[in-house]
Amino acid sequence: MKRFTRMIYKNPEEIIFGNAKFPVSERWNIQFGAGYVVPEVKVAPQEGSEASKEKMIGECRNIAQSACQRAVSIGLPSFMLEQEHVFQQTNYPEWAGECTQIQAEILERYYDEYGISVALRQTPADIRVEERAPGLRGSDYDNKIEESMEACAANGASDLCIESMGGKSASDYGISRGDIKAVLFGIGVLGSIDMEYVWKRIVNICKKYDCRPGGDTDCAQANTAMFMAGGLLDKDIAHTTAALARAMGAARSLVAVECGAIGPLKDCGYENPIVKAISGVPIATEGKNAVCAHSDLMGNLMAATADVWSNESVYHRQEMGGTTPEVWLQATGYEAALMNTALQTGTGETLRDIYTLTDKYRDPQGLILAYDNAYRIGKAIVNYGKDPYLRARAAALEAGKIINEAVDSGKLYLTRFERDSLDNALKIIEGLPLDADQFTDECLRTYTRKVPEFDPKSYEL
Amino acid sequence: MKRFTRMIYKNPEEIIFGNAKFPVSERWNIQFGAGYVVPEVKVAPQEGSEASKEKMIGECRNIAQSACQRAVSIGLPSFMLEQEHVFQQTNYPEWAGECTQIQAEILERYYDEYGISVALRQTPADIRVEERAPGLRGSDYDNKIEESMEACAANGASDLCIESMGGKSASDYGISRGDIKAVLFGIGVLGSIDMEYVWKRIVNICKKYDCRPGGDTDCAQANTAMFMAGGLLDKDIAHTTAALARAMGAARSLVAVECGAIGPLKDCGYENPIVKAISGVPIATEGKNAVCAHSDLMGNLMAATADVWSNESVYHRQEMGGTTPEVWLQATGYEAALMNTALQTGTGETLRDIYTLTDKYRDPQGLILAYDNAYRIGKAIVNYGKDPYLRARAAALEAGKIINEAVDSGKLYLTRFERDSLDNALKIIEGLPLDADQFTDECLRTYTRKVPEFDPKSYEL
Amino acid sequence: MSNIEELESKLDQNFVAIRYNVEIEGPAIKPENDSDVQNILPKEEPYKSIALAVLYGDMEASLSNVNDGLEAGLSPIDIINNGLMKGMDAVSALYTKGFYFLPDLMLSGDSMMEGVRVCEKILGHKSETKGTTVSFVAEGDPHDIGKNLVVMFLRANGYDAVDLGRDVPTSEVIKAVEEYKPIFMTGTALMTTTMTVFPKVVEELQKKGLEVPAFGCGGGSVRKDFVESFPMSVYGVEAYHTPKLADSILKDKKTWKELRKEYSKIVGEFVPEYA
Amino acid sequence: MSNIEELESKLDQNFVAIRYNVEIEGPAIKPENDSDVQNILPKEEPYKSIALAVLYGDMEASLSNVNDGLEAGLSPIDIINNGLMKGMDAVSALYTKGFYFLPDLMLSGDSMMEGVRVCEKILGHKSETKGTTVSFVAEGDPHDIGKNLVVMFLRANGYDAVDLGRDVPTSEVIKAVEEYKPIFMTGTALMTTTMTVFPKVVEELQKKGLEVPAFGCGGGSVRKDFVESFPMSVYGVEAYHTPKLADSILKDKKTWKELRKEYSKIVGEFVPEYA
Ligand code: B12
Ligand code: B12
Ligand code: SF4
Ligand code: SF4
Ligand SMILES: [Zn+2]
Ligand SMILES: [Zn+2]
Ligand SMILES: [Zn+2]
Repeated sequence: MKRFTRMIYKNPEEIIFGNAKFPVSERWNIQFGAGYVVPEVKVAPQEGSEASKEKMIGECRNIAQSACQRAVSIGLPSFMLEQEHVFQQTNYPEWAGECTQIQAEILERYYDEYGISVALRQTPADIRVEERAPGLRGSDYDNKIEESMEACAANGASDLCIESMGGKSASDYGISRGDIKAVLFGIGVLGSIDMEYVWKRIVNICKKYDCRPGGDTDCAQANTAMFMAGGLLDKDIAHTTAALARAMGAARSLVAVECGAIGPLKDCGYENPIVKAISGVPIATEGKNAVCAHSDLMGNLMAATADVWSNESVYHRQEMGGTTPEVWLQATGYEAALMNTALQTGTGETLRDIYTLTDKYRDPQGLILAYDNAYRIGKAIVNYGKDPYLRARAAALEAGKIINEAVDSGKLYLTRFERDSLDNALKIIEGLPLDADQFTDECLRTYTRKVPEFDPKSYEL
Repeated sequence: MKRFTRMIYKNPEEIIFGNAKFPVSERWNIQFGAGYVVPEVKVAPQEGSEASKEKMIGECRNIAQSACQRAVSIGLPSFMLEQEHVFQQTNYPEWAGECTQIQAEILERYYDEYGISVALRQTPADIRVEERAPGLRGSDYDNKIEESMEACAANGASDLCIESMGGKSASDYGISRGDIKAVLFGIGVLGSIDMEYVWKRIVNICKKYDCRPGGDTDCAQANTAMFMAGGLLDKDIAHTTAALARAMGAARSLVAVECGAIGPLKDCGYENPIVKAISGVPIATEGKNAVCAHSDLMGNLMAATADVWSNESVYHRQEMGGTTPEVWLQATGYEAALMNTALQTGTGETLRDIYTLTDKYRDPQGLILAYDNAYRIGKAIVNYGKDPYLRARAAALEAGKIINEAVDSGKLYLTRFERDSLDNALKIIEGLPLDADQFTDECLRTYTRKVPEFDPKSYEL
Repeated sequence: MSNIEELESKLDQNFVAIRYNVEIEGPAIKPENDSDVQNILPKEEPYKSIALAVLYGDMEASLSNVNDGLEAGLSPIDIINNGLMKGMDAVSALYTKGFYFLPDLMLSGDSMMEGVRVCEKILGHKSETKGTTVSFVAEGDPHDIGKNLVVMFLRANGYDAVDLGRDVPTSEVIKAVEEYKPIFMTGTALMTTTMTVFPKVVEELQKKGLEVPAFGCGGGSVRKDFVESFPMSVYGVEAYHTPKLADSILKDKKTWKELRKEYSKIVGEFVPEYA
Repeated sequence: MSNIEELESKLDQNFVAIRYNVEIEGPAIKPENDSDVQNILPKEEPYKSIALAVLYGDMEASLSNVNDGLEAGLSPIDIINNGLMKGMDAVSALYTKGFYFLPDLMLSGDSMMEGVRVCEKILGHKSETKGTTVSFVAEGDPHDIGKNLVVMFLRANGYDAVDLGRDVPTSEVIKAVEEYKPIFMTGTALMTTTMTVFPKVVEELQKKGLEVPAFGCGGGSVRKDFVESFPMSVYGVEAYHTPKLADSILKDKKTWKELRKEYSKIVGEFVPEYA
């Protein structure tokens, strides 16, 4: 397997929304990273729709139809529809196939009638349960994921994604206790191992169809940290800890690309700017148009590097302004239009920079994802590119350095909790072994005992 | 009464978000148009909250509290809370007073604790019913509006607005039939007459308190046209007709300023860019963060000239990302932050221009509100500044000219329906008398017969 | 050249916004050449001219045609049914197809109604309609355009639509039901805090033992889930759906429960809220 | 200097974002100097040291303190109640005030639990708890952090919290209720399509004639209106509310209906969802 040991981007200034070094084409005449930004929309199926296959199909049809209708009604040149599967859609691969099929049909109809460029992303659910033997590999649930992926690819999905959960057991433990070693083990080692397993399989499935392998997200780990960290005044996880987890997450999410994923990477991977800087693949991101679903502290900054600009799964229901697929596609569609105007008029770099500066010093998490800093973290990763553990470790150290520099130059102020957590974490990380096997052995000893859900067999350890 | 006969702005390039020639200060250390953009949020009271005063007060408290909480949690330097009254809040002035009081208390608490700059806008409802004698003046409903206004001002509102409805009877008739003469009569003549009545009173009330007279909106007329015009594929009202109504609306909404309103003008006045160009007062606008409530075709363009950036009243309920006051304040807050970053870094003009170009040719309605074109319409208005009818007429003619120029230069394409409606309207308008009394007489003859709801006595005609 | 003009000159709009309305526009055709319209329009004169005047929304022509017909001894009933109404049917067909627009409809409706009024004067009584309906805007609510459209569509489709206006006290609504015994009632509310009037209306009706076959509830802020939380009601989406709902009550004896279930089918199109 | 650096140099951040968390931070104080903590902490040794070790989340110190105490002949029960639990009470107080954070709480919780385990070994049986609770994540749902927090808070507050895990079949939930007869049950679901498990659980319980005093339902996508659409349930907002709800069931015999009505009062703070 290829590992990234050099940056595809030669300097950070080259990184900008709507442009990727390796653009991706999908059916229905759409390109990603090819000079324009594509808006994305996704909507969670309503409660009750899981009760039968027919209901779920109706729900998916309805979502697709509403989105298409609004797209042409406001003049969007292109858009992507994503459907994130709920449990039943993945556990019953037949549902996956038929739900995909109906959405593909509707998109194609609008493509034919209006010439609008469209794409259909399907994201089967990672329903595996590590703590229930045989765990992540070879369980019934694991097999269902594979079948569902294939059903989607065969029935019209233009690309496939997943939010895989490998390493969650250890990272959950670590995140909630501020135990940075467990976090690094969960993300850098376990997460990276599981990604290989998951992604080689997806890439193989996609090869058989007119369907692209999209990407993964460190949702299960870095997003968990971000969500628990919450707003400025929340008192759960230190935002500096969450920032380090995010940096590690980039080293892990890169594995999908190394296995053959070509992007656009999955929207909620807030680590995507780093992965783009390293690998040159187009990325989906989300931020200020995901307020429907969550509150982040970098709503504008995440647009700076987006090739696909997304909302976040929202309740499927009526708003005064229409149904939610309509409302939220309009939101992302209008933001993408702004970015495209900037690209067209040669002011893209300026817009990128003000997007970035709006959030660069709002919070340490945004700081490290600002494209210039993301680039630095990317470089730290490729320096140790061949070793998933060491590169995740290097990413965290570089992130810490970036935060400390900002503090020293008086641009960012930390609370005591953030300050202490960071100092403490960096001290621990610096003291860790430089050999992956040694680190893994240590962690196996500690965390098989401390974390009941953790099962080394799931990672062939 | 002063009438605008000259432009306060000397050229369109000077008009930009966050800056007005005549900034406004309100209590709780907030300024409008003074070099930064203030985000606004508003949320409609839930169904059932109208059942008792206590429920409505609880509802208002809850909305204020949630908004404040999110504001500090994401680091907003300032924000404005608006409450648009429902029927009961205005019909029972005691409700108006107590609802205002509780919101003022909460805002003040956050102002004291965090130093966040805040403002509280109250917008009593125009509950008058023209077709029910004595109509717009001196009815019970009319008196209640006055009492409610005073109750708000006395209990902590930092400014007052209204969406007044004068002329709606005639304009509704005209809009739905494409009868541009009725539209001009309803907006330019009747609307302007009623505005004087309404606004002199509000300005007098505000003088007594630490409360500013904000502004009005041509919601009842130009927005009605815009909403009925709908999306690109809707088949109700021609978008060219709606564009002409909007231009006329500027001539009408200007009356509030002439009576002493100082801004920020009310958010849903899409005609505000024109009024700002003429008068130099700060304005609130709404666009892409109003998708919750409606779909317009100029979501970015409206930000180009905003001093306050608003959402639109949305259901008060839970989203995955929080309650709607939280979610939508975050949306407008993040957009305002982007604008403020641009202003700070000297890239404001660029952002303004890409906001504008994103929607300038999406639809004729956006076209005429692009700040350069808005300026042209402003000039047409002040040329006939002393005559409300003639200036509304001139505004419509200038808007028509702007649309035709864009078509001629190949930048905007019209459908047949839009083309025919525009040609037809311009022909009629050009043929109208140049004397306001003569026009009014003609219209009185025609529309007292055709429009049963129209009552000349409501306008002292 | 100012800066925005410079930027504008670089812009390829196809990457920003596409005016699909212009893109998909077919060739212009004369309304009377549309095949559906040809099937609807009467072949014989003077009915044809009467219908055409309605089709063109030409009030003057409509009136003079009707007067000519009456002078020529045609029965007012025939003029209404074979001329004016046919013209209106053709208008509806064109509106449904997207060739005609609301102002066309309104002007044609006005022309038809004027013609009917002349005929009724001769008849000496109101002409037979399909049935009586009652429409109102909820108490405390000033937004009446949706209701006005509803009323217009009902009248254009041959219903005697009683319009109670806006900000209508619930008691007046009840009185109107007692008086007119409508085959369909419509309520419009555009606010969360006024749509609560709908269940109160139903409750009052039930208290008095009154009933309407169905009570269509619509308007900007009204949600289907809310409307379906009380009986007798059907959530209404587009004003032009109203006559279709009324027709299905009249012809197919549909109950409010059936209207809820078959809404999309009855109005003949995809309705997101009902999918 | 690159462009973004140039722009950055011009930026006055106070117009863009204010870090209120930094702005409002008071002076640092040692946890044991906080007045509430002083009221809670035992005055006499070795209880004071035992409690302090928990307060500092220092597992090693906690264990050795407990062992010292046991060797000195103190009763395991006293060590738990007068030492370990007091330390945890102090931790909760600091968390509520915002001086302590989740990791502090988790580490203190771990330290306390380890100490309790040692004492229980000596006792030969489980120590007395306030009562038994049952927690689960809905079938088909993998999101378990909220549930983990709920369980942690319950244990830290002296409850014997049974943790059924995630993706738990409804039948197993029912079995656990039969087996443990919990004084409070909590369910967590983070998806629209898994929160539908909650009413099914209630239905199954009712079928079997089982009951829990209250069933707290929470999680990212769960809405209050949904939870209140079926009986026995209370919408739960923050994990740290859980022990307060359990306490009020235990001490004040509150029913699920009362919990719904008095939620804000019981948890002692403004809760937007309940306002
Ligand atoms: C224009 C407008 C006004 C105008 C109305 C002019 C007029 N002639 O009616 C004016 C200025 C008067 C106005 C005032 C106010 N408004 Co207003 N207004 C609007 C707006 C922007 C458009 C309404 C409209 O005319 N739409 C076009 C018509 C055709 O649509 P419609 O009536 O919904 O009808 C369609 C369907 O619903 C359907 N339909 C309707 N009834 C039925 C029935 C049946 C059986 C069927 C089948 C179909 C059907 O048919 C039509 C489509 O074909 C709406 C936004 C919105 N989303 O609707 C806000 C809106 C209704 N207003 C709102 C508010 C808050 C107000 C004010 C209270 C603000 C204030 N404090 O000043 C005041 C009202 C004061 C008062 N008296 O109480 C809010 C309501 C929020 C809430 N609480 O729920 C809205 C929703 C705006 C928003 N935030 O999104 N408003
Ligand atoms: C992190 C995360 C994940 C991680 C979870 C890791 C983990 N360790 O649990 C992973 C990657 C696994 C994941 C996967 C998916 N996720 Co996810 N995920 C999230 C996210 C971003 C945060 C969840 C979280 O941990 N929050 C922090 C914890 C602490 O919060 P919490 O559990 O809600 O608990 C709090 C309160 O609710 C309360 N509480 C909870 N229970 C109780 C009980 C009582 C009694 C009380 C008092 C309080 C209480 O206490 C806590 C606060 O103190 C949410 C977003 C969100 N808004 O929640 C989406 C979210 C839940 N996920 C979503 C989706 C769609 C998915 C996937 C289905 C996507 C896909 N197709 O791949 C998959 C699931 C696959 C499957 N098996 O079905 C959607 C659900 C949409 C829907 N249908 O409703 C959400 C809502 C995102 C969104 N769109 O907004 N996800
Ligand atoms: S965080 Fe949101 S976008 Fe990302 S995977 Fe989870 S649900 Fe999907
Ligand atoms: S359009 Fe919206 S913002 Fe404007 S007045 Fe009407 S309700 Fe308020
Ligand atoms: Zn995610
Ligand atoms: Zn996402
Ligand atoms: Zn508005």
